[in-house]
Amino acid sequence: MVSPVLLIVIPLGLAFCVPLIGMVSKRFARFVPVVACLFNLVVSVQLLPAVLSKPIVVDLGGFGAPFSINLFVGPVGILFSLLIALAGFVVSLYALAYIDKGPTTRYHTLYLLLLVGATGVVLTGDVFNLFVFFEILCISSYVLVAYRGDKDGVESAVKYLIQGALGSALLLTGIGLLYGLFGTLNMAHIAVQAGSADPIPLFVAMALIVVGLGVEAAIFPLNAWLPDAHSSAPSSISAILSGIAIEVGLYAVVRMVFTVFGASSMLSFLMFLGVLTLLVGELCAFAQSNIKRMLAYSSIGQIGLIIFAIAIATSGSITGGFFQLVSHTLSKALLFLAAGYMIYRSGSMDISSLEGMGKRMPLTAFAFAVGAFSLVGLPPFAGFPSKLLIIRGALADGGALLALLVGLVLLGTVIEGAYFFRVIQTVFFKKGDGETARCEAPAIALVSMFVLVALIIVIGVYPSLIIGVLNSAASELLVRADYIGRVLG
Amino acid sequence: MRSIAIIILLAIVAVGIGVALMAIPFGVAKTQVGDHYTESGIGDTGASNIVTSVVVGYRAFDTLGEITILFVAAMGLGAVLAGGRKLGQRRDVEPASLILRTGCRFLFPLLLLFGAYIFIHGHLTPGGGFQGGAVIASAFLLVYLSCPGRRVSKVWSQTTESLGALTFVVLGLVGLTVGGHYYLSSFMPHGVVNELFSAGIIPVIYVAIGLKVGSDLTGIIDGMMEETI
Amino acid sequence: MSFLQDYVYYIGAFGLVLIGLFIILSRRNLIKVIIGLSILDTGINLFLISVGYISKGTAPIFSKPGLVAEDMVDPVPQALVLTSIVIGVAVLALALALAMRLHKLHGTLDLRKIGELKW
Amino acid sequence: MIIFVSLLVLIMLVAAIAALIFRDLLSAVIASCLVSLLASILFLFLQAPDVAMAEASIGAALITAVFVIAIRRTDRYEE
Amino acid sequence: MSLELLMVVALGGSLLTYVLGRVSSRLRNGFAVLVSLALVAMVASLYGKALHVSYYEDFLGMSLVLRVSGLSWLFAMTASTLGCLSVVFSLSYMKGKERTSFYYSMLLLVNAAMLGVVLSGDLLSLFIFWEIMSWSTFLLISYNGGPALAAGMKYFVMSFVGSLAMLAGLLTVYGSFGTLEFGGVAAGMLSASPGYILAIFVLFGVAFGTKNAIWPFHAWLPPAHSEAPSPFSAILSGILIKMGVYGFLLIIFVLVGLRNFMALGADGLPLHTVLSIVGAITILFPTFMAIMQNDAKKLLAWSTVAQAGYIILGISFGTSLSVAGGVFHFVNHAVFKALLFMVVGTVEYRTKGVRDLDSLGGLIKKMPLTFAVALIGVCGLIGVPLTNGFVSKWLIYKTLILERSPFLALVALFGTWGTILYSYKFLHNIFLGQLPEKYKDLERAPMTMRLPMTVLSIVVVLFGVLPGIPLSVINSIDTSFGLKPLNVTLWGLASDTGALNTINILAAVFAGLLIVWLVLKSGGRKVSVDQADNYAAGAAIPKDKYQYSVGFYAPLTRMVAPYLKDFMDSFYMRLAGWVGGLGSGIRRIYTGYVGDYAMYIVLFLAALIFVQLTWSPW
Repeated sequence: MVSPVLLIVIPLGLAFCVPLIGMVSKRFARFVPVVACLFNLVVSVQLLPAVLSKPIVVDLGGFGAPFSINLFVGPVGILFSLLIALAGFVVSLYALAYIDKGPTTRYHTLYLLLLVGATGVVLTGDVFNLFVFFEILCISSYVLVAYRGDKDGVESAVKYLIQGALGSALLLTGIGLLYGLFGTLNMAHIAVQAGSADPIPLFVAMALIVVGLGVEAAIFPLNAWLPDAHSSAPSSISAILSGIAIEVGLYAVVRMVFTVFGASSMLSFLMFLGVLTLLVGELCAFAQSNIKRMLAYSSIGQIGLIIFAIAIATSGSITGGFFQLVSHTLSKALLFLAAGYMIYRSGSMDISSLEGMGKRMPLTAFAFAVGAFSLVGLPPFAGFPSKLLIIRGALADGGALLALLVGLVLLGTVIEGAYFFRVIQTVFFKKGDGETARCEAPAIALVSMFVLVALIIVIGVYPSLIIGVLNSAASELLVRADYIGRVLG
Repeated sequence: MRSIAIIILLAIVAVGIGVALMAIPFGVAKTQVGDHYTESGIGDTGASNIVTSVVVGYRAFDTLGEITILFVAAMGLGAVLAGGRKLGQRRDVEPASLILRTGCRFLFPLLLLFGAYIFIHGHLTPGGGFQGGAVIASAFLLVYLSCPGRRVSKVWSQTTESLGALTFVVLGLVGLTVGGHYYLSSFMPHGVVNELFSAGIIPVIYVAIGLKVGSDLTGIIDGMMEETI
Repeated sequence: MSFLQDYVYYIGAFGLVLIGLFIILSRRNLIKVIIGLSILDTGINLFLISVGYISKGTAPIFSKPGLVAEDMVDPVPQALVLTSIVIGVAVLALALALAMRLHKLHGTLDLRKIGELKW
Repeated sequence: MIIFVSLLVLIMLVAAIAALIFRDLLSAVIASCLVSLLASILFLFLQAPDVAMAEASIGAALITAVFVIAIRRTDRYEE
Repeated sequence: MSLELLMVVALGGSLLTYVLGRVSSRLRNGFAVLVSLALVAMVASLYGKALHVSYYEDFLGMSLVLRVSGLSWLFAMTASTLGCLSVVFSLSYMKGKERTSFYYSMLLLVNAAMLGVVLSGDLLSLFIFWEIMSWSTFLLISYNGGPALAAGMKYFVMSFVGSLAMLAGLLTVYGSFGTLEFGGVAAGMLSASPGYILAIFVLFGVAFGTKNAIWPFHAWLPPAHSEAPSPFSAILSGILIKMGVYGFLLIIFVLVGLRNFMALGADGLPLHTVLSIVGAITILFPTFMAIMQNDAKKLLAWSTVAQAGYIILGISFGTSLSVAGGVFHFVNHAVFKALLFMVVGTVEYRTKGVRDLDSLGGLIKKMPLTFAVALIGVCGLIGVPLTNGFVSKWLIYKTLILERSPFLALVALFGTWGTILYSYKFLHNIFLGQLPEKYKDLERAPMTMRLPMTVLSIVVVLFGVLPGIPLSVINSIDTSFGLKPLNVTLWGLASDTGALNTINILAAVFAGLLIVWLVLKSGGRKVSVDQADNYAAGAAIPKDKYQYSVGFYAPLTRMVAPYLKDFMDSFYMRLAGWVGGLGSGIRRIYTGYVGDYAMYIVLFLAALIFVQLTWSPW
């Protein structure tokens, strides 16, 4: 069996190779991320059955559990790494055609490193190691946001960087407090001791860590960087930021709250926060006229929904949360990719400039529509089972408070439906003035979009394909003792 | 008004952290992991500098991530500044005074040597790849300051960067296949403690790191200097 | 005196952290904010190192015979801080590069005036 | 000893506040460089020579150089 | 005939239609007609069968079931027939328009989704098809662009609110009973508490009521019906909104059970009374709205809302007579309203998109057949004897009288008077009066339009003369609900409280006609003079001065208009405005100054710490 560490190391090594290859041939360097993501995809799929039967703990260096850094490859980790590899693969295909200007070799290197950082965050079992990989993820996304070097891009990158650096600083302070309290950095080792620790210092450490990670996870009110960054980045990067980066941040928050701290008392607060994030995101998106900003705010809303679902902390709702995460990654990536070429062709990010795109680029517009339908949660697309699972999980509890929150969530969904369908109307049914010539996106970009379309429909119709992974992921989060036992032996 | 609000907020945060610090008394050993490192660090890795054995041994994976971050920063700096640069157009700054130039020419090899010394002896004395790399970068900084026209070859610095990082990755992979089947396991003989050629893969990695960090930081300075406004 | 003995490093460390935060929150100039980040980083590093300190400990290096492992200060925070310093320099360098680009594009570093992306 | 350390900490904090106050960015950078240098001395007192070296060479020297370059390319004074 | 095959044909046909459209439009048209015909045949062959298949064993732990019962057969049959006729009608209506492949494929998809809704055997697959129906309908409504966009948006938002309420309801049901199959749910409902049933009923009622456009959820319907392409308006008005009726029937009689349903609600104000009052409001207010409309399709749309009120009124009484009346009225309304929308579509097609009642007129001379079918349709709508509307309205009136609800009966009667007014306006302003000059060269409707209209008008008369045909089917539905069976004869209904026999009416009508003919015959010879043969001050009056169509019912309109504001609609619009305003307000927190953003981060941290230190809730 292959070692899961290859999921991180091989793409990392390839990323280091990209500049060297780029010196020889720039055209060739473009394909390295594709190869790396494909490799990760294959390895993740290969690891999947083994991981589902028993999580793999990888000891890096071979010094024994709390002493060396370890990777914990459980269902959650493998789910995320699959998702990262998949989204990364699709987006790197898209970027082959889309990224045609500027320092392309650097783009592909940084893109690959971003994915490595994300994979590292989700697989690691060590708090500080998580911080390190988190920084890889963040720093490469700062750069990629500014990749175009235009006014908006640099401005939003600077803002993103300041907020991200502030978050990282808080995170590091929190890790320092944790180390001071427990004298260890291994998640499982901390988790064992967390129960018996002094509650106040533990809470302060947790607050620092959750706030620090929450900046990347775009929890309200820490998400002010997101609309700027997602809207000014190149669309391929927006897709990855929206589809992967914030989800990974969310993963980190969830892992900390659930596994490391076991803070079940925080969950109801997180639930409220999730609903608040959802409503703020959807309301702001509703008032947007810039398509990418709208999509960015919608990501905030979706993250809120995922937080809400996971914070309910029943097996059903966490499964729903993870399902929503999967469907959000696929759909939002698709939306950004499709919007990317529509913006590229029309030359403006204003929604009204997309009029008539349904005729000028029908396939791209179709892909956009599928993404929007799925995100709104309409059958038979992937967003439907996830919404179903979340609401089923929330209502199964039967509490009046949860029912109220579900009502608010549904309200948010209605708002989301309204603004997405407004865009669909604009794209398909408004007669654009002037240009009517066909200008379809290039073939390779269409291939990448239609891979996502196919996945969205297949998952929407056969949710049982992934439900097994999601269920074990939910139980991994819920059963802390398993995690601890597996790592510490 | 704003300042007052900020002060109030920071005061709350300070109180919170202060309360938390009550549980972390200063100067008292509280660690379980650190004790193990100091006690068996030499046995496990063969480095007499325990910090080095932690950085490149126990927590080598962190270090791999760390050099990646530096790589990202150097790469990204180039990407960010590339947008504003027109090739072949450099500022013609009058060269620095003769004294400065001569002094730099004299100091430059010495600094390089010093940096190399630091990272080669990382497992024995304080210092290591990062410190050594920084010293090397400051050597280049001196050159840049004294002779603004001179530049390090992009190809070479890029190659050093990539190869240094690749060495790290590949060494880890070798460890995965031969030594104990752990990624980054110390598969080379530890040798005699406190000798230069000891501590298994640590010196090798530190040399790679030193070169890589040196060229990374040089690249960063280079990028900043080269930016034409 | 014993108060100083116990807390002076913590005070120094969190003093830096708070001053750094204050700079980030209150200053409008981007370079100043980046200076704030650098001070914040330094403060956190100092805090991490003081967490690992053991009274009357020695540096964790077996440089001469007669050193005992029990007396050594904790090496882990030192390793972490090494990493953190390098991360800090990476972020700061990137931030400064972005600041230079920003200045070129917007003609100012006043963050209040750089607010085209909003709402 | 502790008095000396306290003095260093005091100077360090004063330098940090100076960095906060100075309108001249170059002076502010020098002040923050001083902060780093003093921190690296404190690292030495805390028995962390490795870190002290790193902080001195990277935190104090290189970062300051990068700051100075950046300030030369942009505005020197805070508005 | 297996149900899965039927669904596969329906859904696959829609998909394939689009693909074929890429190849050749002629092929596609043929294929679309073929698919819709095949569906009619397949549904017809299901008559009287009781099938039950589980087509998807494990959808997130729930099994999806298709089944057919008498009720669903009736709805499926109506849906597929209307779908087929509408496809045929579209053949010429859509000629030369753009994006026709998309149109046909969506039309068939709506059709398939409706079949899916009525053939579903569990709530989840009902919901899935319901949603597919909603979004495909949205796409079709928006198809015309321009004002249709706002209409589509309104439709989508309201219907989405409804379906989400339904989702919440069905998941609550799943949470308590662990199954979503109708049988299991019904069994669970037997022992459920009234409060619980009421909550479920309200959640589902919002969904069904929105689709059925009963007051106060009607606001989407008038714009949607008037802006959609006319063949689709026929489907929309004829069958799609009746999915709400299906839903009500399902939840009242199949899931909750009549006995439970009648016991719901407060003591003085039981739920079924509330429902019938809502039905009455839905009759009264839209009727007057319809009278005031000057847009032919808007008029029909408001009339649809009003007629939906009759259906709800019928169902809410829960006696075998009233349910039969409601269900029969649904069938009838589907037939004549689809017919009328097709009439407007024909007119629109020939006059190049004119449907403003003020500027039409006199088309009887150009399109006699269209006028004839319109007359039949209008008679059905009013409920003139020997048309189908008469029978169903008779059943409803009879219920109201038997149940001693004079007030509701008065409202229903009032509604009928109003119906007469707007129906006449409709008929007159389009077909009677003067033919405007510009329509001199109008041709008669093309074959593919006349065919479906003729079929529908024949059905109107057939069901009016021989109500026993549909009533026997409806009677079997009644019995399957556990109601007392009616004594249905081919010519009507026999019961001890009063019988309906269309033979008598037929005889009376023929006798009346004979008398009228005799009277006319016996009168003196008439000289027919051209209407324009007319002078004022020595000059011929221009023909267009004789336009009677302008300002029809102007005095009445002046009288009632100030009191008849669709305040629910303006409420919804204001709500949407508030939401937009709220969004614009909230997004101001993203000020663009990064110092503020950093402040939020520290503020959040400080708030967490402060709360914990002060109250320590966590």
